[in-house]
Amino acid sequence: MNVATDWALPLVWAQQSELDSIPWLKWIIVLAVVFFGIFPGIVAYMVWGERKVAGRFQDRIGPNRVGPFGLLQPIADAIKLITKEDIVPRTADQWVHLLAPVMILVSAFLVLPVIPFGLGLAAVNPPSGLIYLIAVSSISALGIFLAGWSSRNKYSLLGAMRAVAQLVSYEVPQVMSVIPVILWTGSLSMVAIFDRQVEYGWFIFSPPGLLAFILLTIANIAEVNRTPFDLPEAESEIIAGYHTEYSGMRFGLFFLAEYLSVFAVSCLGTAVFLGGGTLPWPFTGEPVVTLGSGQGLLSLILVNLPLIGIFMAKVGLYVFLMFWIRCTLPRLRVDQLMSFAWKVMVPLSIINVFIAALWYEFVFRPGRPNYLLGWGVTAPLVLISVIVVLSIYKAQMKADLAASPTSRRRIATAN
Amino acid sequence: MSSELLFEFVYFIPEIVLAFWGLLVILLDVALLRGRPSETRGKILGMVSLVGAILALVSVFVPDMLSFGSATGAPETSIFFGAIFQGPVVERFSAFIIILLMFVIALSTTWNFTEHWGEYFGLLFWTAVGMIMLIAAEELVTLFLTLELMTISLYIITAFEKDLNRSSEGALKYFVYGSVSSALFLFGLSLLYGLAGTTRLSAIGAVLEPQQSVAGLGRNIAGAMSVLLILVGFGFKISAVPFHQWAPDAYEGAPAPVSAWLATGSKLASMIALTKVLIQALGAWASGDGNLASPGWVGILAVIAALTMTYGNFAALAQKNLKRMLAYSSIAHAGYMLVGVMAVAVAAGSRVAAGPILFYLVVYSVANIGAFAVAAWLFRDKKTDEIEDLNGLFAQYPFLAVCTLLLMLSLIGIPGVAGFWGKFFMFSEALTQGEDKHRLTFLWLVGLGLMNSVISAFYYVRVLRAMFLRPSTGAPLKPPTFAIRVAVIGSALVVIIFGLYPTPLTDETDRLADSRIFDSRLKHTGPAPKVALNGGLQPVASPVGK
Amino acid sequence: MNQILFGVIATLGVLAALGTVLARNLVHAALFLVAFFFLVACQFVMLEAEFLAAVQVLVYIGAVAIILMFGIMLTRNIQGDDTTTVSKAGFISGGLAAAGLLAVLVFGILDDEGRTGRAGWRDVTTRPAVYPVAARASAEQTKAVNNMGFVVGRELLTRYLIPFEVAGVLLTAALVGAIALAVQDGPSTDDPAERAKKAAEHTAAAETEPQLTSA
Amino acid sequence: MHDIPLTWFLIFASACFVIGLLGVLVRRNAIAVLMAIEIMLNAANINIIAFWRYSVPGPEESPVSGPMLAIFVITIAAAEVAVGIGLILLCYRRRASADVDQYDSLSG
Amino acid sequence: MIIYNYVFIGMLLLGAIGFAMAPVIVMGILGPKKRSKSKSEIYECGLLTTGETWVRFRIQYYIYAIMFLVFDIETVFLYPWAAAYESLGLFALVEMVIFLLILAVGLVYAWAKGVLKWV
Repeated sequence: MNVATDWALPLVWAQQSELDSIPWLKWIIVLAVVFFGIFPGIVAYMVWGERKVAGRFQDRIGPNRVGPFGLLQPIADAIKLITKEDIVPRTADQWVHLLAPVMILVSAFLVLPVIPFGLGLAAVNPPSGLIYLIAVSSISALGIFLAGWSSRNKYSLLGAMRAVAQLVSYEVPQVMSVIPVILWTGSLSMVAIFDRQVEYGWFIFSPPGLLAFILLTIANIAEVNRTPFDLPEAESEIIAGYHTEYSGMRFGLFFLAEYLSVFAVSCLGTAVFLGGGTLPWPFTGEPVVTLGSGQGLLSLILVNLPLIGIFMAKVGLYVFLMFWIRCTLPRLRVDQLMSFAWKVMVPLSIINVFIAALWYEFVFRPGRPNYLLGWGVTAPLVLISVIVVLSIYKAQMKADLAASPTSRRRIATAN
Repeated sequence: MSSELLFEFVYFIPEIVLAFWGLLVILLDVALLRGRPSETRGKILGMVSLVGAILALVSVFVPDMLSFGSATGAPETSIFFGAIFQGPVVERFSAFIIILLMFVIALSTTWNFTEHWGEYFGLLFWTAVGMIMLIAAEELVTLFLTLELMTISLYIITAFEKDLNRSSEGALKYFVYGSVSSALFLFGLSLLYGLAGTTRLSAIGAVLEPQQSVAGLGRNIAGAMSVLLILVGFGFKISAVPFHQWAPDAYEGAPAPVSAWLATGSKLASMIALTKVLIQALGAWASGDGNLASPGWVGILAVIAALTMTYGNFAALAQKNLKRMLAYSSIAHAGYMLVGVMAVAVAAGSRVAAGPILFYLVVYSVANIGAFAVAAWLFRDKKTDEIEDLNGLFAQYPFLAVCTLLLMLSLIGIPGVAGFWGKFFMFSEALTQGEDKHRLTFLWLVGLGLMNSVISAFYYVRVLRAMFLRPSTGAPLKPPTFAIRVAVIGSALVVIIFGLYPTPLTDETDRLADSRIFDSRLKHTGPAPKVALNGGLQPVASPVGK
Repeated sequence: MNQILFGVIATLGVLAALGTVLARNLVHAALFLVAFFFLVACQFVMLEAEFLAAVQVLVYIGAVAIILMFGIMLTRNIQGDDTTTVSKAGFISGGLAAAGLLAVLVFGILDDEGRTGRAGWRDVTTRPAVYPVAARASAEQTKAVNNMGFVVGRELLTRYLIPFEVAGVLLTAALVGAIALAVQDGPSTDDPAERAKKAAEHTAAAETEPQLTSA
Repeated sequence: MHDIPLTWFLIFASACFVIGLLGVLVRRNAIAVLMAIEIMLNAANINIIAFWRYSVPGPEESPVSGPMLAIFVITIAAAEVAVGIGLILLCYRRRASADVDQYDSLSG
Repeated sequence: MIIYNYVFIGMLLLGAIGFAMAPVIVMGILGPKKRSKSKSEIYECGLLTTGETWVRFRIQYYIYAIMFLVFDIETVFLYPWAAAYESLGLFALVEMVIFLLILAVGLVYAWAKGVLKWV
């Protein structure tokens, strides 16, 4: 039962209706309220959440001065940043210096309209939604480079180059780990992925799906430059990486963009692997659908309230996972970071695509899906490939370590 | 669907073998031969690639062994949904290209001009794949893609002699010209795609066919622009005059085996592709009504051919560097061949008009392989490729000097050597084909061609004079490797045999030329799939209710 | 509404292209180029080829722009020195040639009358409608426009199989070639003595290497 | 609300093509020439997709012949940029400038 | 119509640019403006910058960018194959394996050549 499309919110421009005039007013309201109201609010309070969680991990309280439990802290930060002086180095390239943070923030914003928060609650449902999402999130790499270049500071340029090299290396596994999902749904549109998970249960409940989810999560963490992959902007490394020359609200934009992309990336993770808005067992939706059978806004909200709640809970868990990792894992060295991407993540995601094709034959092929055989075949395959790739990587690292003393001398004489 | 597709893969085996042998060589170089110095790596990988080329050569004739190849009279088909053409032309010429590839591989092992041998041989294999499929391409998509595979790999191997500045600068100049002309070529293709609505060459020919009656390119500016841009793209590949600036620098900059490959393989494949596209797809616009108001593209081609011939020869007169002189001579030969292409264009009558071009291509490539083998030998010992360094070659290696003499004579076109027959057949074809309104232009062109052959004698003779009359200056040349010896003597033999008795090769090339891709007239009668004419641009008559 | 949108995107696109060609600072030129790529992607969306718009953004802005930027950085061209300026005389002659070509192209486009069975370019003002989907679900064209990812996948591995494999070989050739060109020519053996000899021989060869002759 | 006529797209593509050609003729820096070539390739892409969208493919034709050609053109353009920048870096390493005219060791 | 999906995205794009620029403009108005030469110098841990902004770059950056470009295009080919998987038979799977093998050779080559190491 294709639940989502029956409840086409007027907002979702499914192709059925040949709309001539665009309801500008309704769109502007939605934009103002949802995209520039609710999402920044969520992001602001994610910042607060992170500082509270980090505090708890390090056995301290975290922000509690401003308002009850420090709830007004994000607002205080925002006001502080806005009232700071806008210092831009004289030799910096004025326009590009401003363009860079805007570009990164916009690329994070553009990801959100495609994600199906609930039944038909994806603001926009283009037929090739997933590749649109990947394309838009790849623009941020260019924004980071421009930030580093435009401030004409040697160290920020070097930090930007390293950040872009890392982003670029981890974007390949991110892009490839989503392919099993497309394989199983047979279409690129996000709402179709949601429908498929409504029928067949979450995609994470399969060996290739689990491996793909892990790869996606690692790549997501690297994509938003968070520990253990946050070397380019690590405080102890190169001053403050590519946003050395940014102060006041320009730096605020970077901060906002980073957390918005954390939110966007975790929405992607939940929508694609954790069946955004549905409960683990295949969701028949009969009880809820009959409750709000009308077409109006009220019935829509009634139907979608539980779904949005579930979706936000999953996103919350995903983001908490990232906070948790930030507080526990140490920062990776540059060469470990890069070689891990190319020598472990990329081969694994390529192998995973074929295991997913195998899983498709067992489960999704229109005949009688037998999960038992599916698990029986793909689970060992996944384990074997992970073990093999990691052992090759370990052997490679050991060989490099053994050769390193001489190579240290060779590097010294080289340049 | 897949069983019949598997059946078609048998025609595709040479390309598969070449592509995977390229991968094998690259992995071999990086994996097994890691620590060894580059000389030994070059030799070993040279042997391995030679084995691969022989394997590919054998696999060209596999369809014949399984008795459904073209030799056994199987009809010409276009396989893989019309992407690739399979017929005697493709089979014989892919075999010829693989033979040329074997010569180039053998020449590459003469001296150690690069560190990265695995990549060099791998890219060499992939250029061969590009060339073979360029001859076989039946569709704009496959045509443009294989053209680009060939040229991009050629840009890279031209820059492989990293010790010398000229190699990377020649490659950069070749790259800049190449990508500009491929962008122009693509725009021409997009206009053609717009005019015809289909990407398949035969279908394009069928769509443009009814327009034959209307004056060629007269009223049709968009068609004229697309033909002009396509001619720019191909003009660059065969280094015709207005687009030749890259050729001398790329030939001189590249290591000798690579410039041999550029002069023979790349020009051969591009010339056949040019003929195929112009005749099969744009045949309808060839001649128009012959008067100025509605010229076909034959007029444009005539101007380009004349310019190319004369400029190629005059510029070569002043050359001191052997490879640069051979570059200008290859430009001049491109001019002669364009005359042959024009003969085919206007040859509404016989379908065999393309035979002389194929004959000329074979003879020209063989002669060039020998000439560049001498250049490789020269560079190996004296690290320069000036013509004076050939002084006194006759004194030390009389037999090889005589062989190079024969090659030079063939390039001039002296009677008694194969080059003469090449020009003779092509020019006689030009004079006999086409209606009388073309007679005047062809007369002019053949006259110009003969005059140019005479001029070309002067700069080829300078090489002979250096070899035979001049006393040897500087260190004498060390004995050549077996590969250079085989290349020079082999090509001299071929040139002499077909010089004295050309009929076997002419019959073979005429048999090859009698195929669907070289005949503009065949479309509406032949098996070409009929394009549903109601397809294509929707006439405005049916206003969609909006 | 469509036509206004097209007008805006087209003018911005032409301006971005001009900016790429005329900007003195190379990084600014690269930025205009990125803007041009994005506006071409918007044109693809106006042509309802949105899978292609996403591919265009992903490949061009995601990867090609970054390689161009690294190229600019690695050739020390941060502020754009005199090599990037445009000589006055060259500009006028180039400009005239370009304007002439544009005039011929535009005249050719506007004046093209169709061949039998195919409407001329100037007559085609409406595109074959593919909506509402339900009415024309079966038409190949409708499926191609509405779910292009699916149809491209099916065509890619049946009709366009050969170009697909050739594209694979082309990508590997570009990768292997670019790495071979970029890697410093260190000796394959590891001992520094060989390296020193190689370096000395390298510089010695540089003087005596044959410069290309003139004429 | 009527469609955009085909000729508008063609004129836009031709304008970008000509600007790209102007860039190639006028700029001296190798990377700037590379950017101009990218503009020309994109202009051709727009042309192809415009023709594809405004024509109904015949029964024999594939419904996505336009986008397929466009995707292959994008891969070729990307491979060309990768090799081009590689060559420019190689030339730069040897001769410390990316200016096309300065590479005169191959003059004539 | 597909275009309307993207009109909404276009509006969101403009809105996001406005949302990003607004605070910076407000900061320009509200914030104190005490210009001083030292403040607008480039920050290098307090030292004055020497030489122009160019650092001896390694070729690594360029090699990572190419690797990304090639594997990016590989995924562009993988997406439509995955989308059309059920209507393509076993034959398509074999072709895709060949395609990935060819590109995996590129990765193995780069790995064995040692260019992926961050020296």
